[in-house]
Amino acid sequence: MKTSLVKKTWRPFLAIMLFIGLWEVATRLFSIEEWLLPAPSDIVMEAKNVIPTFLPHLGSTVKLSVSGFLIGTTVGLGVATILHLMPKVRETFFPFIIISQNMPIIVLAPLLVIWFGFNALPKLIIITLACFFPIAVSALGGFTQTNRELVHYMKMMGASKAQLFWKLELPHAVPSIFSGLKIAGTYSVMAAVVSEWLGAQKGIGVFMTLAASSYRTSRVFVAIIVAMVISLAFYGLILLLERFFIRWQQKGEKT
Amino acid sequence: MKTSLVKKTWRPFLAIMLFIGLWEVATRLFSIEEWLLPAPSDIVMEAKNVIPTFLPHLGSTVKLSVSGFLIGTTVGLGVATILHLMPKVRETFFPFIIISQNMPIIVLAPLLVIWFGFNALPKLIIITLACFFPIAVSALGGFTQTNRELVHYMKMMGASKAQLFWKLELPHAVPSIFSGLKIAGTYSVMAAVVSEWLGAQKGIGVFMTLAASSYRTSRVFVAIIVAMVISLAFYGLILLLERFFIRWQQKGEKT
Amino acid sequence: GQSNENKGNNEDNNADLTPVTFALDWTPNTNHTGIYVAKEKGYFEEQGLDVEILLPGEVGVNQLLAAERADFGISYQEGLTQARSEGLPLVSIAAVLQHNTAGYASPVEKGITSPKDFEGKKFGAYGSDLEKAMMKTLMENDNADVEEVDYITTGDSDFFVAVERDVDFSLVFYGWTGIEAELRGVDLNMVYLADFSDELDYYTPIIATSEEMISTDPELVKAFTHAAVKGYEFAVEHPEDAAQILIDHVPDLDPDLVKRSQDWISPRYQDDADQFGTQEQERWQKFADFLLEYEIIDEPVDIEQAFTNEFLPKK
Amino acid sequence: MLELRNVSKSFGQKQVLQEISLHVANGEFVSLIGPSGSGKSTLFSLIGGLLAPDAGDIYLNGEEITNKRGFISYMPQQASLFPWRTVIKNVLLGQELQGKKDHKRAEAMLERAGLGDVIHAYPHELSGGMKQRVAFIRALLSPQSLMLLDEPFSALDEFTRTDMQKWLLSIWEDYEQSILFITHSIDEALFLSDKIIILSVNPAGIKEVIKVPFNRPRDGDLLLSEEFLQWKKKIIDVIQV
Amino acid sequence: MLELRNVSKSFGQKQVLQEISLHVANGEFVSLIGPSGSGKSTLFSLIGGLLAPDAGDIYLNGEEITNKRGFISYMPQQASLFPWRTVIKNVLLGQELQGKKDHKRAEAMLERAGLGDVIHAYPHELSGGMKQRVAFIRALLSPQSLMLLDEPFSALDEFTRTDMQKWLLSIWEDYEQSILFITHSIDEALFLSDKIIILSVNPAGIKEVIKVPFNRPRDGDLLLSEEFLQWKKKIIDVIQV
Ligand SMILES: Nc1ncnc2c1ncn2[C@@H]1O[C@H](COP(=O)(O)OP(=O)(O)OP(=O)(O)O)[C@@H](O)[C@H]1O
Ligand SMILES: Nc1ncnc2c1ncn2[C@@H]1O[C@H](COP(=O)(O)OP(=O)(O)OP(=O)(O)O)[C@@H](O)[C@H]1O
Ligand SMILES: [Mg+2]
Ligand SMILES: [Mg+2]
Repeated sequence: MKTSLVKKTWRPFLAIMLFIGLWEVATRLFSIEEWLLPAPSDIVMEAKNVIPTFLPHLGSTVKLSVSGFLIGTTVGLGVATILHLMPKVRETFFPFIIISQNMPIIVLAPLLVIWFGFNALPKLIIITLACFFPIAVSALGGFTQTNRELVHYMKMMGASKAQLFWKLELPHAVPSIFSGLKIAGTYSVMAAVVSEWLGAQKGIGVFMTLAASSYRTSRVFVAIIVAMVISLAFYGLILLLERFFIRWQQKGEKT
Repeated sequence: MKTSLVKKTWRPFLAIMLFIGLWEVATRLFSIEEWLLPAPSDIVMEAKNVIPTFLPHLGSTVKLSVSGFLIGTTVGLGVATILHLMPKVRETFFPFIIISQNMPIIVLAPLLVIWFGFNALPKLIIITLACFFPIAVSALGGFTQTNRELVHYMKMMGASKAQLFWKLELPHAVPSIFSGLKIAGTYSVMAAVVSEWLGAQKGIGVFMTLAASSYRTSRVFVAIIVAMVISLAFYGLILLLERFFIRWQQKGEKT
Repeated sequence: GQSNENKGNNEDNNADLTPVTFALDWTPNTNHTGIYVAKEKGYFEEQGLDVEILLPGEVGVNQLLAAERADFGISYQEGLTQARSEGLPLVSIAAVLQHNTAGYASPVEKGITSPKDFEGKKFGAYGSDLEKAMMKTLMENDNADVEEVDYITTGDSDFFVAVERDVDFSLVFYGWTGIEAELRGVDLNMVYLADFSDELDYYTPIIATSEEMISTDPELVKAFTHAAVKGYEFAVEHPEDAAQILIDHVPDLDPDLVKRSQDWISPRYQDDADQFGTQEQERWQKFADFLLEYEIIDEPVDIEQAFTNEFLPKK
Repeated sequence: MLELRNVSKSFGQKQVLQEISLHVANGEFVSLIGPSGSGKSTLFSLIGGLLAPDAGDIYLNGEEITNKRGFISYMPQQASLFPWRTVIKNVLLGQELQGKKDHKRAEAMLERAGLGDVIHAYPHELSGGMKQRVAFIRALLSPQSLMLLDEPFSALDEFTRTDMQKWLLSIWEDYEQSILFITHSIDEALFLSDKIIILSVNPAGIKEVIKVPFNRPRDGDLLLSEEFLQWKKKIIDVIQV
Repeated sequence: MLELRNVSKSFGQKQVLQEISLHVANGEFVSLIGPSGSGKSTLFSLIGGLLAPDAGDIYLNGEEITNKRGFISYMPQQASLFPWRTVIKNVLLGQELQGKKDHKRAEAMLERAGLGDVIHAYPHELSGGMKQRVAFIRALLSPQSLMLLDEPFSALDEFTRTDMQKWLLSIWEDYEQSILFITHSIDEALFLSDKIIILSVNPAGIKEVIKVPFNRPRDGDLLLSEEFLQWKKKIIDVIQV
């Protein structure tokens, strides 16, 4: 287990190290100003200073993105299920779902804050909006592409719509759903950061704007890199879950 | 053809009409101020006044989002193909792809502007970044879930990696790829609007921020609604393409 | 403003205080120092207020005030005038800076020292009509042709990025961006709006509230204004202590920038006025006329209702 | 128990079934024989309620079940196992749909069909014949009283096949189910059925219905008897007309 | 032409093939018979280069092809048609992989196999037997000189089957390909092959190799001859040992 983890991760690790190295050299070579693009070493230095004040921001954003992602997943799967099982509802409401992806934050923000106040709710709504869509689309795609022979069998056996869904269409869509989860998971952190611009006391987004407005670029980068790391961690977690859920695909597949 | 189009669209059309009706009634009933949430009738009035000045903005954004979407699709499919055919490259570079989705615009913007100036390129980069990811993830998902019996046949017949890809994996992934295209297509308009905040002479994004900064909410809504309509049109187009490409799935499927 | 209702405060020491929310216009900066001082020094508490400071981010402060999601906030005359013309019931109750500190900044090597020099140069624009109107006025006053200026819309890019690439000059507030340039050792030429046109010497920033607030609880408005003014007056007299208070409250800001900015800005709060916060009707009127003339607002604004000095402490 | 009255079905222009009428009595074992592509599987889809006939009605125990589902147990021509379920879980699927699972019996049956080793394997680890046996057991385990089997033994070698045939007979005799059975093997049809229905082609109609006179229980020797060969010749003659 | 030397293969703990050695000469027609699940399809995967043997080597025309692909034409046990391709396009796939398409010949062959009507149909519109015939023609059209056929006729009724067998023989005689043929029907093996290889089970080894003495060309009468029945009995005996 341990060795296989090392085996799986040394490549990307090396690549990232190389990338950071190149970046460091480039900033020094072309003497790029720190306020424009800080060198990795500057960022590390800054990170050291800033960690104690940064931690609460971090915690707040992680909480926000995890809850948003979970809500988004639930909503996305729920929406996909409803739209799949009720074709008329799908026809009728699909345009609204697309519309929901085209609400710019500058419009949504005042409305949400005015309706729901300065608390977590408007932020969760924004993250949910960002997360649910890829999941819903991928899940719907998976549901409709179910193997027709298996559908034939189920229908011949008199499976009810619910049985068809739970026993065949849903498990069949699992790989597609994971495609959607990966996309949504990746977005959730960024969506949380953006949602914090709606007015928050804490969070990576707040930290980032404060740093940006006082022109502390290294600090901005500390925030970004942390956001990236969280995002990668999310992605990794979803990958692990995927392995677990569709392990039947891997088994005996070592030709 | 014509009647079937009417048949397919009357439901969402009715729903949207109803929604607009409700909105109108609600704004009047609760006498919501126009600067907060304008009634549909206000928006229509404003639209009439503003159309001549608005058209060039519209054209610019459509051009931007279409080009960005096309580039994003190409990049997304290219990336997915490379990552699929070269597992080591995938392992090594996947983290960078996730990272690319976590670059907030406030950081990216100055860098892009410094490197590429105030022209179309940085905007295209931003739209591409937004579009390529869902396509790449969905396509990769589709490639790896190819029916194992068909893979078995192709390999037994000595199909080369390229043949396996072009004749089996790619066509098999078409439905998944369309899931990705739908997500990306929906995002492309919003991404174009956001990218215009990086400095543009024209565009819905420019129009929208200017309207917002002078508190002309009706005008902001005109812009949003236009963005939504474009987005829906995009989605519809992709849906038509999908019908065309996977028509073998529909044929004789009228049980 | 000793309203006695308890709005469920959980901290025991301020159980009888009236909760008040105050929205900033942007991230905290030296324009806001007085508010932080009043909070830190207990001036608000003296007036029976428990003030919470909100960072509304992308949510416009004027909308928040108009929708009564915040009680008071930092606004600016150009925004408030436009907002009023669109029907947002806002009132300015104090000017934070007596004179407009906005101006066209450019690195010295560009040689831009007066509006005349704008000709043939590239202006990093936000893209609004107001901006064009201001430049036009300024250049006409200096007998220059506004058509000769090259507009480059820079969107969200900050000043330093813009001048690094393609752009020669841009509109900034000296008290923050200019000070940052000093810290970086970038020498700037400034062409202040107020120096070249009376009508553009508008008040920015200001402290604003809603008409609703004023009519339902004028005492509260008065209490708030008094405490805030006291806070700014402290900042005028003790720039260093005031800066430290801001830094303590918002440790994520750059302390050097805050300190130098505070030094620069403290004498400018009150400036030539007889008291902190006073606003002159003439200046409001001139600017409103200017906006109307350039069709930036469609409806004339009743200046009488847009601002008031009524809540300032009487000296 | 099952009755089809003048059932017809076309796909687009192509008529596949023309005025098919047939009857399966309670506890009867009926085989369907007909050329490849004649419409046997289509007939099953009609009985199962998956397709609606263009004309004609279908009755089960006197009730009309045209285009209604859930009355039959079914083994499809393609094994159609769920790739994410192990063998045992696949086999229990038919029961799951009706609500009561009988794990013990399923295991015993798998054992009996020579699949004891692969109870927890996934379908892609099975050979073609093993998959078919799994699908067969899945159908056997479903509780409905009418069973439609579409070529259950086509992928089996002759010995496994005879073995499975005998086993099927023994189960059928115990449980008194009715069976409608598609096969390509005349031997198989003769050995198993009470009645053989021979289909013509293009479009498929009923060419002849042959009552099989052999007594039950039947054993392997029957296959080698002179009488059996006579009947086989007769059927071949009917088909070749 | 094809030679296997001591080929063994296990899946995990389970040994499937043990020291299989066999030989197919140029232009020879060899059948493989063995119980369901014995390892016949696995053997094909080894020859096709899809699996690597745990031990042993495979040679084609003297060259080692162990774990190398692209030397054989293949018809899988499951039809494995591409659902998004029409029948004609599916049939041409084998040729596409080698670069030269022969549309005319493909159409003629489909016609000959009774699939003339469905040339432009999609696989899901075909019956089970029709799919199998399509897969069969796809293999026939591939240009390689060794053909591996995995139960090509199992889903066909007896008449279509005999018809296809005769057709296969005629094509094979014209083109001088070598054929390795998996079947469950002893009749079929005897009628078609030069040599029958009988596999034992658990793990599969070669039980016996039987040379079939009948002259070519063979016709339908052979099936009813006394000599044929004798050989059939002999093979049954071998298998049942
Ligand atoms: N969905 C469909 N669309 C169009 N034609 C179809 C469809 N399904 C079946 N057919 C046609 O109906 C005919 C009968 O098919 P069916 O599957 O019932 O044959 P069958 O008797 O089961 O043959 P086999 O023994 O080969 O399985 C065939 O000619 C087939 O092409
Ligand atoms: N991928 C795999 N993983 C594990 N076991 C496998 C795998 N593929 C095949 N087997 C096992 O190998 C044995 C032989 O399988 P194979 O498909 O070669 O049989 P076969 O002789 O073709 O049988 P049939 O006549 O039923 O098709 C079976 O017991 C099967 O369970
Ligand atoms: Mg069939
Ligand atoms: Mg096999």
